[in-house]
Amino acid sequence: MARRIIHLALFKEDQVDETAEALEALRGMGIVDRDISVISGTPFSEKMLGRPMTWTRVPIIAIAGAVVGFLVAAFLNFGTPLLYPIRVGGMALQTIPTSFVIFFELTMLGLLISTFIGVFVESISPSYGPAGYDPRISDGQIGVLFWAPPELDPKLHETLTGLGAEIIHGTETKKLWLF
Amino acid sequence: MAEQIKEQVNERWGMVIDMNLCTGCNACVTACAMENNIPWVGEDDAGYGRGIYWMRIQRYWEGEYPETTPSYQPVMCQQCGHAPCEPVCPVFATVHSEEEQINLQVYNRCIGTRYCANNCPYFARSFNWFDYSYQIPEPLNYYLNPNVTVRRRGVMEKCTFCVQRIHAGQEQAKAQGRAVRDGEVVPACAQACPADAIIFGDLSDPNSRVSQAARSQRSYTLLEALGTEPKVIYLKGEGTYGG
Amino acid sequence: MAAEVKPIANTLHTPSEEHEELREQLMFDPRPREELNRMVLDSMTHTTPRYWTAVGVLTVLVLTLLLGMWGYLIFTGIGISGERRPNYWGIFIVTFVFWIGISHAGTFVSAILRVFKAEFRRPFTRAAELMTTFGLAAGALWPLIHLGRVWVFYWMIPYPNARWLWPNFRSPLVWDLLAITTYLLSSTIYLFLPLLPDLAMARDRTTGWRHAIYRALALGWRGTEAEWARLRKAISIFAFAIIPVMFSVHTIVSWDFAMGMVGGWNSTIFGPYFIIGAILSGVSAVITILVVLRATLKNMTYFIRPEHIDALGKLVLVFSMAWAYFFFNDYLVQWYGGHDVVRALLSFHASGPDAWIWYCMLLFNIVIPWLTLWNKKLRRTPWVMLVVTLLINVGMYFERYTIIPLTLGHQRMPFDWGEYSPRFPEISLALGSLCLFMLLYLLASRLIPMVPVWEVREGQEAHLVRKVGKTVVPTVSELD
Amino acid sequence: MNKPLPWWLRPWVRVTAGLIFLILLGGAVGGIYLTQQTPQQPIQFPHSFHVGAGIPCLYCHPGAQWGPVAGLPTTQKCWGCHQQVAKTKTSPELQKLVAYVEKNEGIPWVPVFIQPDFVHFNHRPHVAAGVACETCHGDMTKVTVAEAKPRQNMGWCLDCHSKQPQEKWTRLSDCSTCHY
Repeated sequence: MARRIIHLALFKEDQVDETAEALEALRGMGIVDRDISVISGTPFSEKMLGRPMTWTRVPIIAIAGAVVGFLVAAFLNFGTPLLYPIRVGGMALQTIPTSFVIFFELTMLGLLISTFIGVFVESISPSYGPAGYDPRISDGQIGVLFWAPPELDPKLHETLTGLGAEIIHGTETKKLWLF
Repeated sequence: MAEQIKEQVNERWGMVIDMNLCTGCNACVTACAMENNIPWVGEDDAGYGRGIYWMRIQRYWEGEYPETTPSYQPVMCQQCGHAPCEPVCPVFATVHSEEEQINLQVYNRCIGTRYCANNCPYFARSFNWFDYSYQIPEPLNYYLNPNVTVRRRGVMEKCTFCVQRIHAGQEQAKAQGRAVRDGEVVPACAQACPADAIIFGDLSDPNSRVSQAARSQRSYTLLEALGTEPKVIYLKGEGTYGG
Repeated sequence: MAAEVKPIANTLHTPSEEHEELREQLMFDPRPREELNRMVLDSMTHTTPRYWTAVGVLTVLVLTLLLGMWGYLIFTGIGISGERRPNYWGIFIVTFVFWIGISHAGTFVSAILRVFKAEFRRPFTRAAELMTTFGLAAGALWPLIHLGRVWVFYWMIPYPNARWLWPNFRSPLVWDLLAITTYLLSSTIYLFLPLLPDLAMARDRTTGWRHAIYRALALGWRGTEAEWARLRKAISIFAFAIIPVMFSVHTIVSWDFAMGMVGGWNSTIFGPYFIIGAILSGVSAVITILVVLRATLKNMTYFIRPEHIDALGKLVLVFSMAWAYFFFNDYLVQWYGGHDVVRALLSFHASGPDAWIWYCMLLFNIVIPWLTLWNKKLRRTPWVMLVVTLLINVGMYFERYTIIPLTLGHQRMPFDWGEYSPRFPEISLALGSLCLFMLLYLLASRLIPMVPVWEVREGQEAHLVRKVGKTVVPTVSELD
Repeated sequence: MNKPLPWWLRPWVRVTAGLIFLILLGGAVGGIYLTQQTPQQPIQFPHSFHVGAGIPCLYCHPGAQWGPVAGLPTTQKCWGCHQQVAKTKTSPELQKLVAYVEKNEGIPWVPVFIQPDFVHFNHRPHVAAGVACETCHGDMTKVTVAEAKPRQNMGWCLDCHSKQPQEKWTRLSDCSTCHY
């Protein structure tokens, strides 16, 4: 595989339409969607920019966490009195109505914590799109990151600057997190 | 085997207090305090409403001054069969004993949420606001009963029906290979009562003295409508002394 | 029309008065993101001697009033409080319920308004969420403070142990523990998730220790589509799931009382009554905080406007009415039930020696909001709102005071009727927890971007002014 | 790069923090270790020899048969045998016993197996149920001075109680059996 160069095209905050056009143009030059990544300081949905939908495992992890929480609650409600049969005389150790409270709280706890774990794990796990960053993104600018073969360079330059973008070649991936 | 059968028998300890006989003399309260290592909280705290009593004589005045008549009623933990204090404890520090059919307070398990005391409709529970055991001067600590735990600060305590005496009676009977006799186990209050107004015994035995007394037409329990099924049964007085 | 009399020079920006208000609330004077970022960062790094004095004083107060007194309490015993038979619960639990109540509105304002897409929420969700987290931090101390033996509090936590004993899962206090843990964890995460893009923003613009902190916390946020999609998903899961958790928490707090056999507590309405009370006091506290932030934090006059306070003031009025309804419901049903104990208790509330607390509660929670909050002018005057909302919170504190010590002191055995008066240690601890809350908030205001910049920007970009017929109406294009 | 290191990265800060941590850790470990020591006894009593000589436990600790407390032997009980033993005159350890006898004093034995105040343990039912002494106290033929066995906690009690017949479990798991 020939070594491709990462380009970052920066658009101004209000140039959403231009960004969408630029993405169209890049696709027209034969760059597939997988090699393009859009970074922005404000959330633009994929639909607005005409990009394929991204997909996340967060809901699945969240539901798995809820199930785990439910099982823990079941263990606490009904398992512990069976495993540790201390007689507390007169009182029923396993009661269904009060168990609802524990079931609810622990299911929710499982759901919410695992949602966070999902976000955390997905955030720190490596992504395969083109990496690159510019601090101006958090100023609201829209960045289009893409890999392109060197021979497309002049054409790219012309099209993107024509749309009002500022192009940075070969952006280095700065270390943004601890490791 | 007789031994085997005895293991399965549940005693149901109960108490009958005859309000006709009670004179409100407070002997039971004193005896209880001595038997159960009940701390002396000091004048200021007692006046503030923090006196620790496992039982107390509730005194009400009837009529307008100067024509007032007092009425008395000794009240202690009613050892409810359906106790409101038990389910609310987060750590099982107050539980029902299946063996003696009384309510237990496990001092070393208590973490001091005081929820049980709020939920007790009889206000039978006392809280150790401070560490009173440290205030006992040196030779005086010999008055403490070794069979009863000296409570530390921050735990709830209440009448146990002198469970240490119940245990001692059972132990003795078992060592001699027989069942506990009626009247063998006597809590401190019943022992001290000069009028013999307090009768203690096994309610599951229909011939015991306490069962016979409990079948009296004068019998009632405190706050019966709450359905707490107390093990302390009062015999209504005729108005001479008690209420 | 008012616009017609105005000089021509102004007509450009004032088509009509009503429209102007709408613009204010939705912040239709957008500024470039770069400037917003700078304003927010400025507010975080800008500290005056007055700020440091406040931090210093509060630190000293927290160390003495709260931690020092708590240490004294642990070493001496609960006896230094004013609690006595039959009032086994006093200021400790009152303050606990108060803080848990305060912590509700952060989530309410943020999650419910997010679910309902109430656009005016955008600039102050962060401030409200912070209030939830710190309110809970101040509130979660109280169950520990009030324990007789706090050093064994872990016996309430379920874990396999050498004693073969598990906590009593039927005790409302264990539910409380689980519910508060759940709520504290989830509201902290709920504060953190929408903070990610703002942390990345702060990371890009700071150096030194701040940079190190923000870099670690921002989790390498770049703003890719995948990250935004993930965040959107997580926030929507949270906004929906945290609402039932929020309801459950205060319901369970109310069950600490309602599950009991105590006259006046054992009421099925207590759950919703507590929730409404919590939201009333919480939304009021949000207003209080917004007014203070607006006055003290740099650049906040742009983000927080009287119109926001106005909108929240309407909510307070609605919840004050709802609270009055539940209060009436609780008292009427119990009184009509005709149980001697409860009747005596209710008339004791209104005629006993502490009846002034009960009357103040009604005055602050019903009379004052109803008299003031219907008026738009008053709702938009920050200092009026500050006074009204502070009074509502005092009133809600009195409500909890009525429910706990005043009710406990007048139960079924007349021999054990008793009064309760707090002593200095309890009051000191309560004030100390207030100082802790303020200190945490003060410190956080310089560490955490107080305004969710990306959300504000998203809102501003999403609102396009469109003309329908003869009027100009703002529309929200659906971003999700 | 000549930028000064931030304060938390400077070596002396890290060394100091490490030292403080080590001191605290050492204090904690040492404190816990000290509480686990067997106490000093007035006489280095060799359990191993006596038990090996075939003396039953209940001979010196007879209380276990009929009551809660097993008891520690009195001076008279020791002297009853030892006045006839030749070694009493030679062994320096036994001279201490002679001294107690001459002064007519009790031997201040230090109890080793202690239950906390809130636990009411009774030897009699355990002995009556045929529980051997070494089940709880360990094999005394192997130790000289009695050593407390660690971790004799509530779970340890219940572990044995739960192995008893089912009909006894109600009583054996009742809180008031031990705590009142």
